Amino acid sequence: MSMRYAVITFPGSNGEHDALMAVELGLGMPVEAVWYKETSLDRFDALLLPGGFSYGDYLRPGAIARFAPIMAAVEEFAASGKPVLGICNGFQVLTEAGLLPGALLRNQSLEFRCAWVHVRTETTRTPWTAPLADGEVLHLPIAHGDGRYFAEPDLLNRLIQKDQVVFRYSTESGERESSVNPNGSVDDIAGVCNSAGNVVGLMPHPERAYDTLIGGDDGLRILSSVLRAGMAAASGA
Amino acid sequence: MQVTAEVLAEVALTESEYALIVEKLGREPTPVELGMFGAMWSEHCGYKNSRPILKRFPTTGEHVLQGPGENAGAVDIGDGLAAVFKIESHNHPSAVEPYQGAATGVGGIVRDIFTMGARPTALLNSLRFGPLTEPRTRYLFSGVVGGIGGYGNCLGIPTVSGDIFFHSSYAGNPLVNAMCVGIARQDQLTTAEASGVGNLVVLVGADTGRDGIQGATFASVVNPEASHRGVIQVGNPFLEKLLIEACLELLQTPHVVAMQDLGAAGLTSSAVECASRGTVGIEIDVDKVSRREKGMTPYEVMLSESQERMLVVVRPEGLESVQQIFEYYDLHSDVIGHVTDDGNVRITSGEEVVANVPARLYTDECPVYTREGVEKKAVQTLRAFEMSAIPDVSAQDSAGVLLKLLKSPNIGSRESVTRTYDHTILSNTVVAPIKADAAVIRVKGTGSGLAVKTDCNPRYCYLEPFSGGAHAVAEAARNISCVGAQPLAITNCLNFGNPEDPGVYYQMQQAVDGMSAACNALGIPVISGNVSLYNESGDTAIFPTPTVGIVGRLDNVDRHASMGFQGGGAAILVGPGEASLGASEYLEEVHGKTAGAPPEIDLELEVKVQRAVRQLIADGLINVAHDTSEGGLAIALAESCIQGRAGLESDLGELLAVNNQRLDQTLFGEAASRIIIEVSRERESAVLDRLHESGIPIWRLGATGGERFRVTGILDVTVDELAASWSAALTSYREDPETSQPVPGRG
Amino acid sequence: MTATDQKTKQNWLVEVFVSLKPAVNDPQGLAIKDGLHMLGYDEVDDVRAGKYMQLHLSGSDQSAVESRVADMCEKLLANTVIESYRFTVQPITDDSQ
Amino acid sequence: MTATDQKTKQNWLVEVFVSLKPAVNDPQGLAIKDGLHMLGYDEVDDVRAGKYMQLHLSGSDQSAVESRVADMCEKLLANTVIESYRFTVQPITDDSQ
Ligand SMILES: Nc1ncnc2c1ncn2[C@@H]1O[C@H](COP(=O)(O)OP(=O)(O)O)[C@@H](O)[C@H]1O
Ligand SMILES: [Mg+2]
Repeated sequence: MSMRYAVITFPGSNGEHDALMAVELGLGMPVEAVWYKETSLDRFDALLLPGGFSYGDYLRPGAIARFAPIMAAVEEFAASGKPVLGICNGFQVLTEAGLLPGALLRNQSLEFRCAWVHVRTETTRTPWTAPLADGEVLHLPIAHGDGRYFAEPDLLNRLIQKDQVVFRYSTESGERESSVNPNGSVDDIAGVCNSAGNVVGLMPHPERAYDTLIGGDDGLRILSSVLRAGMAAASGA
Repeated sequence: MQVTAEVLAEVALTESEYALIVEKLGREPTPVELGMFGAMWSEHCGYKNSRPILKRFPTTGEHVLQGPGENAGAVDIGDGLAAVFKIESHNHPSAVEPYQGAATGVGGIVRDIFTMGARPTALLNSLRFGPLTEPRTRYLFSGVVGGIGGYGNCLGIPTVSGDIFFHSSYAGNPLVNAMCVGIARQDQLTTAEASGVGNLVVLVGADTGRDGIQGATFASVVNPEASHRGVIQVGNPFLEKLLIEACLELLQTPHVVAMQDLGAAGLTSSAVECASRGTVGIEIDVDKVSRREKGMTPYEVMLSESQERMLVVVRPEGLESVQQIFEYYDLHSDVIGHVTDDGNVRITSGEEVVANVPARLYTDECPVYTREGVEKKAVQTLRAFEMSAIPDVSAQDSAGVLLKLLKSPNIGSRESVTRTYDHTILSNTVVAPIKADAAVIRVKGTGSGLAVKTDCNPRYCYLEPFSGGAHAVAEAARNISCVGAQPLAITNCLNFGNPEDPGVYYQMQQAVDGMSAACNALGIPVISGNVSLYNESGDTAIFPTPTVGIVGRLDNVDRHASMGFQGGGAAILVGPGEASLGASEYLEEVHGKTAGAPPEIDLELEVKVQRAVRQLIADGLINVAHDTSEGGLAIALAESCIQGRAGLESDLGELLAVNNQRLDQTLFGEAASRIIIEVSRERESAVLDRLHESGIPIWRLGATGGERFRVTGILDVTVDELAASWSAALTSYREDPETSQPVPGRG
Repeated sequence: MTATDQKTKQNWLVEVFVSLKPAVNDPQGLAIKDGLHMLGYDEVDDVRAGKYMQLHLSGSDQSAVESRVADMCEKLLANTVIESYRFTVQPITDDSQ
Repeated sequence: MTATDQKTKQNWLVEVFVSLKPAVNDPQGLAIKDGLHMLGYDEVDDVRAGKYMQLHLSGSDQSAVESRVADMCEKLLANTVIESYRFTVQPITDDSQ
């Protein structure tokens, strides 16, 4: 089973390199960077929106990028049910674009925070988490200044009820504890999905965790999930 | 034109320098020419006080691909690749506006690296501040750290290493030195030599504003706040990221003849240097330069230090493809001139010629001052301080002293700083900041790795500059060896006070000689660097600070070491047993004395110790190593305990014996050429045999493991206690309402 | 844009103020308040931090400009999930320029 | 502070506007302008980005409040090396609270 990944690159993105490497070296899958001025994504099976500072994160992270020409194709891709993963700044772009619920605010500490954290898998209903075990804990790096997930109480309840919380910050053994929430996210949320489940956004960086030499390879568990999900779809068809 | 003292002060030229300009030109300079001379003949661009001293550095060696003279130096790292690196100061701008000063310092050094055709791959920062107890220091510190992170994080270049030191001599004049390491294919290394008459000069990037006019001049005078009149430069890392991608792509095409960043002295220095390196002329029409503001004069355009701009010399037939690449990245570019054959830098404003001077007058003919250095009596007196006047620490107090030192700003954890720097991006970071003496990054696709670090102990340099210079190089190299890498070359930033002061000039000469001696002994050439003088406030000069930035190579990046004890092995001290309290952190922190001579350094032994440890790591026999530096043996051991969350059960009887039974000297005395290693039980005898053979002194300190750091009969503390003190060093003032203070404008 | 349009257009200064909605926790505002207290300004009870933008633009009349700016705010200048905005519009006379 | 002081104090809403000085490079403003152009708002000629703060504080009279706030701006709220500020002060009546 082979899938072609796209890495959507905006001016100011800086995680595209890692995303390309993770897919190419970590998964051995074909992958291509797609510059924001392009308008078609027909040739791809999965999209990654990488981290970085699109448009300098000026105004609000992701605010300007969401209007980039490629975004119409991203919306179409998402609507067709194919898998889309927004990482860090990519997550911010997707919330700004309304493809994911909620918003990402300045870290509670007001500081940029670079660290390795643990996240607990809260749902396996998305193509990006399908092969994971419920509650599986992953070790991933974070590196962001605006990662505090926010949803108003009503929305938060809805997200929980509809199983749209994908990852929560946790201890190594999977306990929730406020001391390991690195940015003050509401309900320790590290990642969410849309109601269909095919669009996922998360603050940690799976694309920087594809090799034990650089600290771990848990990121591949996420990035490779769509391969299995894709296989199921292919065999089901 | 009326050349008054005021006009000369504006451009920081002396009357005799002005007379020299008139003589060389055979006429009076125009105002634009005078401004350009002021910038080019400043210390920052012209090195007029430091050139003769810099000549003393060894600059060649088997790995050197590019020595000093280009935008950055380059060394061979195998596989057809080069490591390209340089360090640069942004001290004066950071004293005025710490966030933007530091941010634009990072932006500047990164441009130096990709100008060479290298992809910027790692950033380092070497910082010096006054005491954290002062509100102004805390303002500068948080601003500078914020600026470094803000810029580097946005560019997506990991900031992986550095060093920080606090001392009152920096209170009014902090030091912000930024280093960048890039990786290039050797066959794609580029230079900044303009050539080819008729080739086009293209300016790309930000529009030009009145930013930092005369910044280079302003970096070359005492008291920057009073003399700085230009507009503070505000960096735009977003734009720089686009420039990096566009320029690296451009260099893949055959259209580019030369590339030069605009740094200090803006368009002036980049045009002059491009022309002078290529021994050609350049003509520029300032009217073609896109402006951010209305009404700018040719003088202002030529001397603006607006950030995020690059000068590219392009073959005319390639212009269209070059412009397409810029457009792809949304970059604005202007053709502002062309290469000529007369060797002159001719500046026009439309039809009018506003400056026309041979390029070499700005560069080669810059006056050089060789001065007389004389050591200050006061320093001699301090150095002669008798240690016997200091009472030894009692066994009972030793734990308290250890915890106090661990919590001191020069020793304690830098984690509160490094966690604000993205150090995992680019997925190369094998050994992260704090975890070891140097950071290790892998070189993708090769199996090899690079180790990087900056270093300098300014107290040593103050008390004995020759020794301090040698220590700076040796310690930097030792840090590299501690992770298992072979040091390849260094870059350096010479931060000193006013060179016209004989005491300061003496420091410079001696420090450079000391550095050179260590470079020669260790076989490490100097391939690039930067000079920052006039670092004074009031009439106090900073401690002499010849910062060393070093790059080493690991053949096999899997075989590396870090500092945390793993437990279940033996801790061994490799190197001399005798330490010295002279110039130590202990003497300053505990007894309030900056005194004594720095420890002696036996460069031959240094070479042997480093080689032996490197070899043990390369052969896979050990993977824990840590050198002893500020705070001495006890601090180094405590750090290894903290990092590995493992204790140590040790006996220091033998070491006490060689330290006159002085406990303070044994625990907290400092010495060169010392590395602590941890070796597993199975490998202990093999490792000891090897070390014995090499004739290096070794000392078995004890067994690692457990939850306590214990020295028989002397001290006993839990690793948790050690960690708690160490972790609080740079943040404890925040909890104290007396000393915590907010940062203006950054609420 | 036709020549007649051109003639009727004039320049406007628009000031946009964006603030976090009351329900959104504002650590920056808190930090500023703490900073002010540390400096001895104990009279400050509450601080909210937001954004301020000055736009220069051309438009034919006040209400047309207002409706365009409202659009800009809705689409880009504010994220209405977390922020609220208001703005003022004033013509720039030649003297004031 | 004595009980009598307390009585004469009242509450104020202070709005502080901080902007970069005119000659200072404003990358954020430039990016917002480009963003607006991307959305088709070509009429926007210039954008400058700044900060907006709302302070609630107590004070005895307008001029005393103004002088305190000017101090706060100089010391903390603005970085006067690159920024300028202005502010408005208005009493909060019980109705308006
Ligand atoms: N400003 C900084 N930025 C990044 N890393 C830093 C900085 N300062 C110190 N470090 C890291 O902290 C660790 C300890 O540094 P330092 O105290 O300078 O060590 P040493 O005493 O061996 O010179 C190293 O890993 C170093 O790279
Ligand atoms: Mg060290």
